[in-house]
Amino acid sequence: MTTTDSVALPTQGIEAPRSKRIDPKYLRRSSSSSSSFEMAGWVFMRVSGAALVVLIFVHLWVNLMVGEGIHGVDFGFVAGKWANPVWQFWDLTMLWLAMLHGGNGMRTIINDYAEKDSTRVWLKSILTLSVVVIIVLGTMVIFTFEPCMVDNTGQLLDSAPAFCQNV
Amino acid sequence: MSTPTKEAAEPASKIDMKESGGGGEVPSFEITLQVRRYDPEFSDEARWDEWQLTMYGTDRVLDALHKVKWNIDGSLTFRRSCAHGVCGSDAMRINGRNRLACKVLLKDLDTSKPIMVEPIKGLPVEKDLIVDMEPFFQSYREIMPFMVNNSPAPTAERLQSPEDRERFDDTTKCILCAACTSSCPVFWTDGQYFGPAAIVNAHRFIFDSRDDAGDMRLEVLNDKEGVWRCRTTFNCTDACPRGIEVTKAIQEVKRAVLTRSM
Amino acid sequence: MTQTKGTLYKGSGGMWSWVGHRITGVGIFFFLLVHVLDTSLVRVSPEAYDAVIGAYKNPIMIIGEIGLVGAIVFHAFNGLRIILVDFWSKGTRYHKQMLWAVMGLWVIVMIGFTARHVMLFLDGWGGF
Amino acid sequence: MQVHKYDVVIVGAGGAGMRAAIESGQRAHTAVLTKLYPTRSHTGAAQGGMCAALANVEEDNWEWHTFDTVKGGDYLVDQDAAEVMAKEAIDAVLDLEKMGLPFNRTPEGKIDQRRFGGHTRDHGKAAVRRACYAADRTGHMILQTLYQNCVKHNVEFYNEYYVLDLLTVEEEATREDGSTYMQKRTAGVVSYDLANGEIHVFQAKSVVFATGGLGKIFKTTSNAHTLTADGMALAYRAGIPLEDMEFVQFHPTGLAGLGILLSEAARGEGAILRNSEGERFMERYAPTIKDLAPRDIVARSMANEVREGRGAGPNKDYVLLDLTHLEPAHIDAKLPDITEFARTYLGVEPYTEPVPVFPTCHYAMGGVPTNVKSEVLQDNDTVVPGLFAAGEVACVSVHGSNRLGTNSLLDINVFGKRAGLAAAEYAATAEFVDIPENPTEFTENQLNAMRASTGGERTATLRSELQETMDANMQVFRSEETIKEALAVIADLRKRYKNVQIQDKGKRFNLDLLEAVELGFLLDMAEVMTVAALHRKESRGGHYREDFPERDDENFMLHSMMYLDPESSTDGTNGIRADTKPVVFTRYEPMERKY
Repeated sequence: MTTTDSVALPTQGIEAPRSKRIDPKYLRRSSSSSSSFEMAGWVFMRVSGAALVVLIFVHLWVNLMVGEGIHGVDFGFVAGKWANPVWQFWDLTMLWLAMLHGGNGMRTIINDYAEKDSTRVWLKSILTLSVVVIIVLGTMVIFTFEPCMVDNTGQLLDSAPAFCQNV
Repeated sequence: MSTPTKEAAEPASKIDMKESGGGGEVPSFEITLQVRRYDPEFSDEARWDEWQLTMYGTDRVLDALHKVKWNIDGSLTFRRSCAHGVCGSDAMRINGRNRLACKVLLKDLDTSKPIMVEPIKGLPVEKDLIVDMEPFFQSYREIMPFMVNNSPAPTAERLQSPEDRERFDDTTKCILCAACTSSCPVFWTDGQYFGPAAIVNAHRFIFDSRDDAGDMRLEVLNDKEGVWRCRTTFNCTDACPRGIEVTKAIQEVKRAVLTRSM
Repeated sequence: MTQTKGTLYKGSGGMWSWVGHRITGVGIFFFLLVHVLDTSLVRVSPEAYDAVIGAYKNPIMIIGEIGLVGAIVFHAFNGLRIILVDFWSKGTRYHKQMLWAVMGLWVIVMIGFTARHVMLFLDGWGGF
Repeated sequence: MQVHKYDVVIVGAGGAGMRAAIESGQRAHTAVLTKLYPTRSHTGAAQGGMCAALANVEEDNWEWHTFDTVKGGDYLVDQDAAEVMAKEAIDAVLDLEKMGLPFNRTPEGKIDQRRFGGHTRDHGKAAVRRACYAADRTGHMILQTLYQNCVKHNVEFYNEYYVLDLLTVEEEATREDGSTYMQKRTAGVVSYDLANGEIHVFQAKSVVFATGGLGKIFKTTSNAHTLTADGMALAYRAGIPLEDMEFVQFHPTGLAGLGILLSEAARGEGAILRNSEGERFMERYAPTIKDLAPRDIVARSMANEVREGRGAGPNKDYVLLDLTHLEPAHIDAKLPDITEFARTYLGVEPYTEPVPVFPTCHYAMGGVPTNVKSEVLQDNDTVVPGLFAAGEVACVSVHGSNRLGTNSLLDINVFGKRAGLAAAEYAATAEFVDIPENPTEFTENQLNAMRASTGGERTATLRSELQETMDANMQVFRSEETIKEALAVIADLRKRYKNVQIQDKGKRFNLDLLEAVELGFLLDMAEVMTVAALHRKESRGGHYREDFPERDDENFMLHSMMYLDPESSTDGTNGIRADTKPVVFTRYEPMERKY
């Protein structure tokens, strides 16, 4: 070959196309969250999960396996349980842990499968709202529950559990 | 002195050979090979192509693919290089599982049914069995896959005890074939997760006693898309052609992140 | 590219246990929402609560309850297995055996629960 | 056509290419062009180790290493180069260790070393522990470590860019003695982007060839499918001679029938070769170091056992590698990968059964001639400014007529580093050479002709005919008759090659097209190799002529140099001019090679 005039060249080449060209789908959305939120969530799932196994198994045992089982569950049964602060605390813990555990589980599922940012935001908003509503509602129910309801004359309602007679 | 376990006694110069079994006529058999084809230059649709082939006892899936490419349809496209499981070019999905085509013997598969070959999942398919590996290598690059040692280098080697060397031996086997990452259900979803291979390569340095940048890698992997997205499905461990206990490595990194932040 | 006709990934037990964990988790979560709402009826009136709880006591719901408990028991045991995989140094090596243990325990617990639950239900049913 | 401009362009991303890239990338604007992804290169398949006289476990020094290298190469080694390599081996290993390579360790924490074929203490007295290793995946660890350091230094990679032409210009230059000659200079390379079929021109002050070997000329080979002599053929077509092409190493222990490599480390750890009678036959051929004799000797001994009817197996066509007397735990610790190969591919359990093995084409000792600075030579001593080569594609010559085990991993590190440094240094002062007019014309014409061809010949058919004839006629035993037989087949194949027709007509990842191009490289190099083998009427190292079974120092203690020259013909083959180049001696006089 012979030497001739050089081809016009760009100043310093073109960027290496295949080491930098990445499908935008794969560009990391969060540059670096730097907080340990995901780790905290991960630990919480394990700790709350282990606690929930005990809480729920006992809950199921007491509600379904002893006495008359499912037939025994009525207003009086609930009232009887919540008259005892231990059960109040039990159910309260269960409510909070279960909702947070479930809510966080749903959040990871949304993170996994919702690819569009807008979908993610929507789904997570709905999720947060429902978790908050349920937790607040449940907590209020447990704390404000009045087992021995009376009518406006002060008589115990028929449905009031038996122990109310002794109060 | 590092004598291997024991200096083997000088072996006999002659021994009685058992009539070594095996060998003999290499049996041949028929297979049906189905490959998921895709070439956007000619069609936006993927399709399944099927071939009947006569193959032999020592043939691997890669040999069947070559037989098609070389004798029947030259447009069948796949990557391969070393053909014995050390270069990591030919990870693909064989009968639904990620495998290296050069390591799966045809006789070990159920040849009464078609053998189905597809590209690995979760990475953009470029043509037939070729996928775009860039996102995979990008994750690899982000975890700083190289040794960082800030202390002044000695004139001879840096010392490392055999135990410290053994600590990360498993993860040094990685050949970056992407079989693990593309077997991970979490990676399939949105392609954001760093994936097993990146974590394995981070592990290889985090647990190397000579390295000083473990903290920075743990920081990277404590990210939203880092180790906490691992759901321990063990697909990665099953898929690894090098037998790396991938999930175990990820778990060790998780524990390291935990310990570090306590 | 169209994703037509790719095959399903043939994951191992580990993958299917994860699928099961997700599905049962989602199911339990939605039940939980309903369950808290129905329990909240105790604040409305005993009659309202009893009326709704009554719905749990018919034969179809009994099957639903067995399903629910089945989901909870699987999610619970498999969750404990995951915790062992996460925190026990040999957990990853024995994950398959632990999955078998989960299945075994699940079967035992479910036989016991179903027997007792159905018996109690039939007892109570007879009383009506 | 896109044109890129770099100070240094490195072709090939195996061990030598990436070792060069690490040096050059820190000093000059560097691009690495590779037809694969960087960690797919065949360096990764090397198993046993990398020798350096660290003396970590036994007394050793680099001078003994030099001697072993010279003797192992049957005195065809350029001794100045061997000295450079053995001396710099120590730093090469320590460099890798500092880059992070996880070598196996001694109890004191130093790099552990083991025995390897042909490496001896004090000029052949006994085997010595000189090979630094990382289990039986030393090459894998070197390849990974080098890539890791390329990532660390942000080296620019052009993955799956296939270089199809070397651009050179010729200028009149004056020698010291006042005579003038035409000097070649490098302008750059032309490459083909596999992903979309586009042609890219890379203008560069320095070009480093690190494209590896040519194993696919043979049927039974330990080499990757991608080792198709690309760099050698490109250089040859650009008018650069090829040195010592007749010398190909056949590794003794390939899995029988498949060619997949079982490392020499197996014998280093105590495995022994036996024939069908259970006899340790290497005791007859190399009484001192037996199974750890250099590869050419062991391979020939094995082939001889089979030829004399003592082969094992139903067809008596292989011998057996016996590990059964070794502790399974020891095998697992030191040789995990190769035992897996035996199990996976042959269904043989090495703990209890001997493994069928037979020699497999492994390494090209010859290649593009370079000096110790890794500069490419256009004749016996004229440098091509700006062109460098390292690794298997190059011939320094440190391997002479037979390479010692572990010296290839050493070669890529020592001369890869030298090439990277020299390329960057040259680029710092040199000016760009104007690229020739229509730089892509040759490449585009070639590719378009192939795409348009309707000749009906299949690449794979021609390739396997080539490989069959090379296996049959050019393996460990050669004679004038077999060589001529091979030449005739090659000549016929070269004619038929013009009618190769490809089926894939697309632009994206057209590997069908690439295989056809590669076949052209293979045919060219097979012809050069065969002509060189015919020309060398003696037996030396990897080249064994049954019609000339003795080494002939009087007539052949010379490197062969093969030039592409349409005007010439050698031994009846047109277009090749055979020349020779003296061997460099420093201190070792040729002796009979006994082990």
